[in-house]
Formats: sequence, C-alpha cells, structure tokens
Amino acid sequence: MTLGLYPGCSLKGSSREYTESVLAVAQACGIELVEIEDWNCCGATAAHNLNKELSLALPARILSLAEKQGMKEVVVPCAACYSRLTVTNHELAVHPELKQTITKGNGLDYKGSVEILNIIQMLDKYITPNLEGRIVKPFEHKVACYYGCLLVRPHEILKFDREEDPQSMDELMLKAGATPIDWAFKTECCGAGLSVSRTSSVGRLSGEILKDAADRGAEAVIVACPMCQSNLDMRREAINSYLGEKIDIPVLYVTQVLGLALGIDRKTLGLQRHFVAVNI
Amino acid sequence: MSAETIHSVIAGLAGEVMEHTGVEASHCYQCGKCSAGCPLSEEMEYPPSYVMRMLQTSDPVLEDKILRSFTIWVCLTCEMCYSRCPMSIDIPKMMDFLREKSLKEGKANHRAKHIIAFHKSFLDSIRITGRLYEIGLLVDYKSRTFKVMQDMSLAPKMFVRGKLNIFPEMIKGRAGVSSIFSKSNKKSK
Amino acid sequence: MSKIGVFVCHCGENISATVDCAKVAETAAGYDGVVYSIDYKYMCSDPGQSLIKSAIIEKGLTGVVVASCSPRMHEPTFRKACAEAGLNPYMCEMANLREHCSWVHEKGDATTEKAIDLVRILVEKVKKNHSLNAIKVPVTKTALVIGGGIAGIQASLDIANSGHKVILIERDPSIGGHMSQLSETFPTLDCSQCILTPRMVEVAQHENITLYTYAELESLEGFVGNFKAKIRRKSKSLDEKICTGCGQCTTKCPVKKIPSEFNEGLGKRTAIYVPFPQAVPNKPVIDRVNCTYYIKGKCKVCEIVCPTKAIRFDQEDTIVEAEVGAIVVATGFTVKQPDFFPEYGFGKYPDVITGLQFERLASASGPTLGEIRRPSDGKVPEKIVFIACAGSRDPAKGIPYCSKICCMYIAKHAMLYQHKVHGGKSYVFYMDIRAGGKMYEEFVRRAIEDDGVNYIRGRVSRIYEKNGKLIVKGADTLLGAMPVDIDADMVVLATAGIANEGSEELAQKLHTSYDSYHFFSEAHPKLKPVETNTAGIFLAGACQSPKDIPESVAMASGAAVKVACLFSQDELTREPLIAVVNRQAAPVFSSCVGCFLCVSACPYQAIEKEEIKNRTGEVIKTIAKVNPGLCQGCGTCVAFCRTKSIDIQGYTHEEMYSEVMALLNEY
Amino acid sequence: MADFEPKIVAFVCNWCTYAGADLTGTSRIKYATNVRIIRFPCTGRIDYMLLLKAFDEGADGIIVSGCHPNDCHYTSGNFHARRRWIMFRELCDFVGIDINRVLFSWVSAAEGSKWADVVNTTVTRIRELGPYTEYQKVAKHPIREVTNG
Ligand SMILES: Cc1cc2nc3c(=O)[nH]c(=O)nc-3n(C[C@H](O)[C@H](O)[C@H](O)COP(=O)(O)OP(=O)(O)OC[C@H]3O[C@@H](n4cnc5c(N)ncnc54)[C@H](O)[C@@H]3O)c2cc1C
Ligand SMILES: Cc1cc2nc3c(=O)[nH]c(=O)nc-3n(C[C@H](O)[C@H](O)[C@H](O)COP(=O)(O)OP(=O)(O)OC[C@H]3O[C@@H](n4cnc5c(N)ncnc54)[C@H](O)[C@@H]3O)c2cc1C
Ligand code: SF4
Ligand code: SF4
Ligand code: SF4
Ligand code: SF4
Ligand code: SF4
Ligand code: SF4
Ligand code: SF4
Ligand code: SF4
Repeated sequence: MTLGLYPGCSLKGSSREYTESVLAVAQACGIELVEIEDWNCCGATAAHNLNKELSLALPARILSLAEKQGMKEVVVPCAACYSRLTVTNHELAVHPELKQTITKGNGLDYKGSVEILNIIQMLDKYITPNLEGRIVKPFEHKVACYYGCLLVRPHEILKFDREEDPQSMDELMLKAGATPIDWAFKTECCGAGLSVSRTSSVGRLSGEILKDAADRGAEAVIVACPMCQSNLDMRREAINSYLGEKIDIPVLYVTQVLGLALGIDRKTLGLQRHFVAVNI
Repeated sequence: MSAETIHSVIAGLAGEVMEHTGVEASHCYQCGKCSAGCPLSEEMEYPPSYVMRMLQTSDPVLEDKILRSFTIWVCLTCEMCYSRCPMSIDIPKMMDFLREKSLKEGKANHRAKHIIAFHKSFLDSIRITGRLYEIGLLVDYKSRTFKVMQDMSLAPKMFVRGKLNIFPEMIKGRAGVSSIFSKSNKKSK
Repeated sequence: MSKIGVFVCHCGENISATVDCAKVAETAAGYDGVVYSIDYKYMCSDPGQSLIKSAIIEKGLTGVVVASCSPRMHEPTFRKACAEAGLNPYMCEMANLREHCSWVHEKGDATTEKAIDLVRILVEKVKKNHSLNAIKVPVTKTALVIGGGIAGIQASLDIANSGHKVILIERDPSIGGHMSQLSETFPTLDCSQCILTPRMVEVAQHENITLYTYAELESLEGFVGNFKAKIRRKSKSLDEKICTGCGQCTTKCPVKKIPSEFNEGLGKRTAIYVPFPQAVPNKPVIDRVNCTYYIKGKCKVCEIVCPTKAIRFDQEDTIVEAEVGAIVVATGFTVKQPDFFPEYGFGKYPDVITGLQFERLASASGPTLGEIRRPSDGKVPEKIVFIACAGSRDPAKGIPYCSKICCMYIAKHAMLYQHKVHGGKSYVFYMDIRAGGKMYEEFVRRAIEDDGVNYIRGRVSRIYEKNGKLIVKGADTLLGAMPVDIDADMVVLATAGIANEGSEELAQKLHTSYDSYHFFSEAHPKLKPVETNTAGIFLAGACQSPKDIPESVAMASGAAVKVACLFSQDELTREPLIAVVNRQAAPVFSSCVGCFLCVSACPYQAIEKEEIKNRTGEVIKTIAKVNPGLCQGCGTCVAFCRTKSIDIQGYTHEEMYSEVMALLNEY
Repeated sequence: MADFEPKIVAFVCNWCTYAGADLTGTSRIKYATNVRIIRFPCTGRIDYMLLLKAFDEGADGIIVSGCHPNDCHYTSGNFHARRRWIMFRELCDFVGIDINRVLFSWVSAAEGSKWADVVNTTVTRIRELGPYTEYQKVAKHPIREVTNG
C-alpha cells in the first residue's frame, strides 16, 4: 500500500518528530508514504491573510504536482496544510473560472483528482482496521484530545467529524489503550497564527486549553497538528508565566501515542525532541 | 434577483465584500454569537458582530475605521464564528478580504505591524526558497520588527532538539513559485 | 332561440358621467337575440330590480345581462332577483361598466365603445349559458377531532355543546397535551392543571363525545360532509370497562425505571402506567416495549394483583370505522430535542435542560414537587441562565421562524425561579423580546423591573462544564458586543417549537397541505386561518404553527363554529361552478380517453377514475369523473385536458370562446 | 402609427386580478381604454388555445394576469399557469408569434395601481409594435395539429 505524503514545512523543521512518528507508524503497518517530489510551502495563514490569489496558487501547485506524480490520495499530517489544501481543492472544484486563473494563469495543470486525507482519516482508513492484536503496550493514561480549529472547521468544506465535540481522535486513543477525558477545549483556538508576532494572545488562549486539560486530570494532551504542538509545547514557559502556575503535562502527537502502543521505541518516535519532557 | 443585481444595489465596502467574497453583510441580524465565541474578541476594538454592523451602515467614516482597525489583524481565521453563525456568514473569508484591502490602501493598523511583518517574512521565505526556512524567517522577522530578543531563547533549544535546520531547503521549482508570487502580487495591486 | 334582456345602469352619475348609457342600451337592442334593452338610474334599487323581474316575466327572457358595477358587488343581488322571477340564476351575467370602465376612463367615445363591447361580450356568453342547479350534498353530523390537547379539548366541547356528536382521538394514553405538563401559565400565572383538569373531565363525561385515547387515524376517505374514517385503537392490554383505576398494578409492576414522557425524562414510570395522576381516562396502559412479559414471556405481576382481573395480555389493536362530516386537526406541536445544540452541550450536561423540563421542575406535581432543583445533583441553582431562540430563528439549523411562545415562557420561568429561589440570580440571553399580546409586555417588564431578572441582548456561543459550573459564553451586543461569561448552575434552553412527529403522514392521509416545516397549512393566512384547502377539514391550535394557549383556544372555538355552520344544514349547497367530464351516447360514452392528466393537475384530488361497464359487468372504458363534493372549480383540469372532455360549468369552452369572439368581432 | 388603437384582451382570474382591477376603479386611477377584461375562475383555467383564438380573431395584444405565486386561491392553479406559459412561449416561437405581444403578470386584489401600470405599459408596447397582422398569415392550419399532438 502506497500513499502520497505532503509533509509541509513544519514537519521538516520544528516538528521533525511528527514526521518521524508518522513514518514509523505507517511502516509498522506496512504502508509506504511517498513524499510529493519538489513540493512547496502551502503559504499557511500568511498567504490568505495578505493575498487571496496566492493562498490558492501555492496549494494548487502542490496538488498539481501530486496529480502529475500519479497520487490518488495524499496524506497531510499538518492540520493547517490539510485545511489549506482541502479548501483549495474545494474552491477550484466549485469555481471553474477561478480554477482557470489559478492553474492556467500560473502555468499549472490540475484536473482535480487528488483526494486529501488528514492524519486521522488516514489512520482510520488504513491502520486502525488492522490493529487487532498489535497493541502490545497499551497507552494506559488519561489523555485530552485536542483537535484545534483547522481540523474540523469549516465543516461545509472539510466534512470531517463534528464541529462541536468531535470524537474521532478520542476513538483512536481508546483503541491505543488510552482513556480520553471529556473536556471543554477540544476545538478552541490555541492562537498558533499569532505565535511569533503576538505571544501575549497565545499565552491566554493556550493557557486556558492546558489548564482545563490539567484540571480534569489529563496526563497528556494529544494533538494532530504541528502548530498546536509547538504552541502548547515550545511556548510552555510563556504560558506558565501567563497562568502563574506550572503545568507540565506533555503534548504528544496521535502518531506518537499509537507508535508507543505498537511497541515502537521512544527515540524513533522523536519523544526526546519535546520541550516539555515526556515522562509517561 | 440575481447576485449581480443585488450587489450593485449594496453600497460601499459591504458591496465590495459581497462582490469579492459572496459574504452579505445585510444577512447579519446582530445576534452577537460570533463575538461571544470569538477567542480573540476581547483583544479587538470591534468584535466581529460589531464589524458586521459597521458594514451595514455604509458610512464611509465607519468603513475607514474597519480598514484601519486592529481587529482585522487579530482575527486568526479560526472559523469559530462561521461555524456557529445562525446566518452562515463567512466572517473569516470577509476578514481575509478586509486585510488584503487594508494593506493595499496603506491603512493597516500600526499595532498590527508585527503581525504583518511576520506574514511578510514568512512569504518571503517561501518566495525565495519555495519552502519555509525557519531560521531565515526569524532573522528576517527580527530585522523587520527590531524585536531582537523575542524568541531568542527558543532557538538554541530548538537547535539542540534537532528542530531547526541551519540551511534552507531549496526546491527545484523555485522559479515557478516565485512567478506565482509575482503574478498574484501584480493582480492584487 | 335566446331572448336576452339588457339592463344598463347609470349608478346615479357614476357611470353616466363618462359613458353614454342610452347609446349602450340602444346598441345592445340591435344584437341578435336581445329582445329587451333599457337604461335606468339605479339598477340595484327596488324599482330597478322590479324592472328586471317584470321584464323576465313579461318578455319571457331566457337570459339577463346587467351592465352596472362589479359582479363582486352585486352578482348575488341580481341573480337572486332573476330567481325570484323564475329565471335560473346562472342565466344572469353582469358587465362591469363602473369599476372597469366609467371610473377608470375619461368621458368620450372610446369609453362608450368599451362599454358597448363589455355588454356584447356578456350577451354572447349568456346565450351559451346553461341553467345550473346548486349542488346538494348530505351531511353526516358527527365531527372527528384529532388530538386531545387544549385545542382539541376546546373544539370537542364547543361542537358537542352545539348539539353535535364528536369523536375525539388522542395518540397518548391521556388527553391534556402539553398544557397538562405546564406549571403555571403566562401572563396571569394561574396553575395550568387547575384550569385544564375540569375541561378534561368534562370531555370524558360529555354525552356527545366519544373519546378514544391511545388511538390514531388509520385512513380517511370521502369528502366534506361524508368522510369515512378508520381509527386504530392501540391495545392497552386491559379491559377498560372492568378496570377501576385502582392503581394496584402500577404500584406493583417491577419495571420502574422507564423515563417518564410526561415528566420529560426527569422522573420515572412503570411499564404499566398512567401518565399522570389527573389523567383522563384514569386507567393504565401497558407499554409493551418495556414490559418484561412481552420481552421475556414472564412476570404477569399486574395480572396477579389486579382485583378485577382486567389485564388482557393478548388483546389486539382494533379498528373502528366512523362516518363523519367534518374534521378538526388539533395535533399540536413538540419541542426540539437533544443533539441539536452540540455547542450548548445539550444531552451531555444534565443541567442543560429544555423549557418543557423546567415546567416539570416548577410544577407542584412534578418530580421535585415544584422546587427548582437541578437534575444532576438535586442542588438548588444559585445562578440560572435562560437562552432564548435556541434553534429558532436559526436558518443554519434549518428553523428560520420565530417560535413565538418562548419569549413569554422564558419571562415566566425567570419569574417563577425568582419567586422560588430567594437570592438567586437569573439571566436571559435574548435577541429580541417578542411580547405582543394583552398584558404580555407588562408581564415581561415585571420580570425585569420587579423580579430583577437580568436580560442580556446577545446569543450564547457555547456552554461548557467546569468545576461543577456551566460556563455560558455570551456577548452583550448593547455594549459593543462585549463578551460575557456566566458561571451558571443550570441552563434552560427555549428550544424551538416544531411540528409534531407524524404530522406529515397525517396531512397526507387527510389530503391537506403542510408547509415546509411540516406544520399544517391554513387555506388563507389572514381570512381563512382555521380552514384548510380541503373542504370540511379545519385546524386548531399549535399544529398550524407554534402558539400559546389563548390563541389555541380561540382557534379551536373558531374551528368549532365552522363545523357547527356545516352541521346547521341537512344538505350542503355549493355553487355549481365545478368541473364535469362530458358524457356521450354509447359506444363512445365520453370523449375522455382516460389519460388522467387532469388527475395529476387537480390540486384537490377531486378527480376519480370511473369504470364504464357493459351489461355483463365487463369494463369497456375507464374515464375521469369529478367528485362534486371535492371540486372547487379552479378549472386547472380543463386547461390540461387535451381532448377537451372536461369542462367547467359557468366557464365552459363554449362560453369563453364566445366571449373572445364577441369581443373582437363587432356586429 | 400614432392613431393606431390596439385591441387588447385581458385574461384574468376572478380572485386577484379581477378584484385588483375593481380596486383601480374604486381608486379612480385612470388608464388606457384599449383593454377588455375576460374573467376566469383562475389563471390555471386559461387554456392557451384561447389566446391563439384571440390573435386569430384580431387581437393585437394579450394580458394574462392572476394571483402572485403562493397566493393562488386554489393553492396551485397559478403554478400550472406558469408552467403552461413556458410551453406557450415555445409554441409561439415555433409558429412565429411575437412573444412581446403577450404580457404575463401578477396583480393582487390590493394592487389597483399596478393594474393601471400593466395596462398602460402593454398598450404603449403594442402601439409601438403596430397592428398584428402576421398571425393571420402564419396561422390557421398548423397550430391545431401542433397543440393537439
Ligand atoms: C415550555 C413551554 C411553556 C409554555 N407555557 C405557556 C404558558 O405559560 N401560557 C400559554 O398560554 N402557553 C404556554 N405554552 C404553549 C402551550 O403549551 C401551547 O399553546 C398548547 O399546548 C397548544 O395546545 P395544542 O392542543 O394545540 O397542542 P398540544 O398541547 O401539543 O396537544 C396536541 C395533542 O395531540 C396529540 N396528538 C399529536 N399527534 C396526534 C395524532 N397523530 N393522532 C392523535 N393525537 C395526536 C398529542 O398527543 C397531544 O395530546 C408553553 C409551551 C411550552 C413548550
Ligand atoms: C397601520 C396598520 C397596519 C396594519 N397592517 C396589517 C397587516 O398588514 N396585516 C394584518 O393582518 N393586520 C394589519 N393591521 C391590523 C388590522 O387592521 C386589524 O387586525 C383589523 O382591522 C382588526 O379588525 P376588527 O374588525 O377587529 O376591528 P376594526 O377594523 O377596528 O373594525 C371595528 C369596526 O367597528 C366599528 N365600531 C366601533 N365602535 C362601534 C360601536 N360602538 N358601534 C358600532 N360599530 C362600532 C368601527 O367603526 C369599525 O368599522 C394593521 C393595523 C394598522 C393600524
Ligand atoms: S453570528 Fe452571524 S448573524 Fe450573529 S452577529 Fe455574528 S455574523 Fe451576525
Ligand atoms: S475567525 Fe476570526 S473573527 Fe472569527 S472567531 Fe476566529 S478569530 Fe474571531
Ligand atoms: S347596480 Fe351597481 S352600478 Fe348600478 S346603481 Fe347599484 S351599485 Fe351602482
Ligand atoms: S389493578 Fe386492575 S383495576 Fe386496578 S388499575 Fe390496574 S388494571 Fe385497573
Ligand atoms: S407484566 Fe409487564 S406491566 Fe405487568 S407487572 Fe410485569 S412488567 Fe409490569
Ligand atoms: S418567541 Fe422569542 S425566544 Fe422564541 S423564537 Fe421568537 S424571539 Fe426567540
Ligand atoms: S378528462 Fe381529459 S385529461 Fe382527464 S382523463 Fe379524460 S381526456 Fe384525460
Ligand atoms: S376544477 Fe379544479 S378542483 Fe375541480 S376537478 Fe378540475 S382541477 Fe380539480
């Protein structure tokens, strides 16, 4: 089984451990992920903040490369990239004139045949059905699944899970042997888009999220987005100083948890790269 | 009435918003649910529903205030407002348009300069290399904002954890990417 | 050979000021078949009418054209006059010289010419007219009322008190509907049960009312005055005639944990149960879905303890057939339920409840005996939040309309809370306060001014639970959309009022229309609010759209009067302006080819298929047949029929063609 | 063609437009004298063969008017009328009738002044188009086959 992979910039840089764990889990389950050759950055928040056309053209280049390289399904582990690519796919599909300017206008060629999977969709479709008997080290901890904003919204376009109180990640964690807690901040925004430029907002937004998870006894926060991870992990000092207390629950990727449960070693999964030590 | 005849009737900025995004300000009935749920509304001088109301007035003074507001830059397009709006008003899409317009008309709020600088540095990084080069981004951003100390404590820690690449990754199709940039920049001028 | 009389009216000067009436009369006198033509000052006056009557008698007129005002004004007057003189009333037509001519044109030749044309058109039409007789249909003087809420109860009592028989069917084990669940009622705060129960008892005891509870309409055939209804009486698993309502069985039934529908899930009931103490009839039913005997074949405790041996485990549903002349639909409404408000955690947090659940908490007969205690732990809430328009006025959730009653019951709930919980704090998040009604606005103001209820204008975005509190995130749009967070102990959602389950199916059984929200449609939003488009079927109460008790009752009495009007006649007379399919001599029988396009066109399902048989009973042809009881005379079928086999009396092809010809061809 | 006085036939429904025209009268709003009204129970009853007949007999223009959508006295008659109107247009195209000579409109019982407007607009339009003689040329034979087939 071979699937396309769009890692995106974060997975190549600050979120290296996400890539490592995605690849490790896929490999353990006999799935080969092939990176789109010569992919470019999707432009993320910056592009659509400043320039609408750019925000569609950059992802369009990626989609057209994938199509050219014969990929039917492309896995996009980063929620922000997933959102940009899916929105672009949708916009191009419903506005033929727009598609014309964006693709032809930029010397691209895209028929619209590529299907995009976020990490949970990929796991649900290709990995969890074959988990029977493979969970060797159940992750027996209370976890708070954090979906963030970009994985489930806007529902009209993404059509993934429910917008309010989504469940897909929780179900996945159950399968990995964890106990997902019911909490209130599953889809609240962590402020990642302002992470560098307005750290004060991040302290407040991410602080509320971590505090609720901690208050309800979560031993780890589980994410599926490098932006969420780096915000909640790397900026923990700033968050703690905003909250005026020390919260030390680690922030793990879904794939890291699944990897641990499958018995993959911690190093392969990149646990040593976290800012907040993973002591569970 | 066809969409065409509708927006020719709507005056001013609201009409422009309608034309470019399909968002119809007149559909907002000021319930305030967007402002209630917006994670950033307390940092905005005009919460989202307030912006909608300002648009509805077609008052040039208020329209100018929107374009000069901090609000439009603080919005993270988290889509919370849109997902809960009873009238399905796509505020984030509208915010994208307002930001773009504000920037083009040189009305961007001075408090937003770090945010804009960050976005610009980010895009520059992609324009040149095709991918985001995080160290480059930070250096560039700092040179734009003179926020030299901010985040400097993070960099070494990231480096130790193998989270920073010292050299940028250059893609082969760089020329294609920068042509995308120059084309869309021209269009948006 | 036609003998037509033309009577041209001056209307004082209203017509004669611009139209040369004498010339009109003179010209008409020259038309073929016109034997009498005259102009006169006031045609509708007594002398004017006498003029017509004597002309009919003296000249033996076969048709009359009165050229005066709009037929919408005086057609009945002149047709009656003709009838009095022995001429079939449908042989009288009116040319509209006033509204359509003299009043809209200046004096001049063109105006007089137009008047002449208008007269000529109708002279030619009258020549083709046929004598018609009013249609008479017999009336079965029994009404069927569907639904035993306050609306159905009121309609049944009013009809029964006017001396007619009523069959009232109610789906649930008891009548009473939503009103029986309410605590106190706005705007007077009188106890709902106290004012309702006497009426429920009256229904049960009224000699003209047959009450079938636990029953539903199975099917309906026929038309106004002559419906045939089949009613399914679901098995109650006991013999009601023997049961004394002693309650032994309900006390002893071991299955005790079924959420009580009456208490909106806040209390429990047994498998054999009476929904509430004041139920009418006060006899239990066995809920077979939850009864151990029906599930596992064992138990029968109720049978053992029953002193009168009333339990009948093998009782089956029965079908009752009834002939009725009119129907009142009063099936009410329901409120939107869980999972519709994921952002409010409804269904997830036990202390986020509906308004109807709050009614049960506030009711003296409710699960908390009228104390406001939250469902999760029984604590008295110190802070309570009410959310208006929960689901209503929310196109994104598919309900754009306003549910109308909730603004008022929220004010009532907040007031009841403030009366019952001293020192408690109540907040209402609202978009608009809709309190149009007698003493309604005053009632809301009282909640705000005297009871200190805190109204905040803004919609709530989200509710989540934190440390045993419900965090309500709203905004105050009157303060620049400033976010407002309240840590409440309990939240009450004024959930949208929606059409009752099964209303669509019921409407289809009745052949009446329903709107896009599945509420029953009235015939005209202003002038026929209790009628439906189907003659003989009327609406009462919240089945037409959410409404409060006074409105439901008024509507019910209105529907009852409509039924009584119908029943005041032994036969129904209807204007004969209806469609007919032509009949011809054998072997053709009719030019109808049986394509039944007309059947699909008719908005009233008035066209049936008729089989024509020869003497040996063999079907030789199937043709269309109009049911005169159902046809409303719209003529849609006529335009659809390609063989011109169906025609509408009073507007026949022949008549309409002759009008067109006359109009365009002067003599 | 200034002194040409067109003959216009109006096919209207009893419940809305006929009553609306009555209101024009009671409000004493003046309009051109060229129109003659023929009353039908409902626009749904109006059979387009009658319209052709009117042209055949020398009408220069036709107005068809009834209740607004959803206001039909008979629930849906006017919807049928509208649907048939589309067919009628096609038929007109086919046989070469100038569709500008037929005006389809909704006038409610309360729209007295609208009725006057409808009449005046139609009269002006038909005056510009001139007398209708082409129909007699194209007509007579083919139409009946077309409509019955
Ligand atoms: C929370 C709340 C508070 C309220 N408070 C007030 C108040 O204070 N004052 C006030 O004036 N109004 C109040 N109302 C409104 C009031 O409840 C309604 O006006 C009233 O109940 C409408 O009566 P109804 O008979 O039309 O409908 P319902 O009460 O709904 O009765 C309909 C009946 O028909 C039966 N039925 C349904 N379908 C069928 C079927 N197919 N066959 C046979 N039977 C069927 C049902 O079982 C039910 O018994 C309140 C409503 C709510 C939700
Ligand atoms: C500006 C305005 C706009 C409106 N628009 C709408 C609308 O769009 N839609 C809608 O549904 N409703 C509308 N309404 C409401 C509507 O007018 C009323 O609902 C309706 O007229 C009430 O009818 P009625 O017969 O009860 O009272 P009225 O219309 O007031 O009739 C009462 C009659 O009784 C006569 N009368 C009074 N006293 C005596 C006496 N002592 N003896 C004998 N006769 C007497 C009066 O002369 C009068 O003819 C509107 C009202 C207003 C003011
Ligand atoms: S939620 Fe929608 S309707 Fe309500 S105020 Fe915001 S934009 Fe307007
Ligand atoms: S998209 Fe922007 S305005 Fe809307 S909720 Fe998110 S931050 Fe607020
Ligand atoms: S019949 Fe009509 S037109 Fe003649 S006087 Fe009476 S009201 Fe006037
Ligand atoms: S015990 Fe028997 S008589 Fe008593 S209520 Fe039950 S069924 Fe009726
Ligand atoms: S047989 Fe059924 S209804 Fe009777 S007591 Fe047992 S469980 Fe209850
Ligand atoms: S009655 Fe009030 S609370 Fe209910 S839907 Fe209408 S405005 Fe909202
Ligand atoms: S009456 Fe006309 S439309 Fe109806 S079935 Fe007969 S031929 Fe067909
Ligand atoms: S006239 Fe109208 S109601 Fe009567 S049969 Fe024809 S279509 Fe049906």
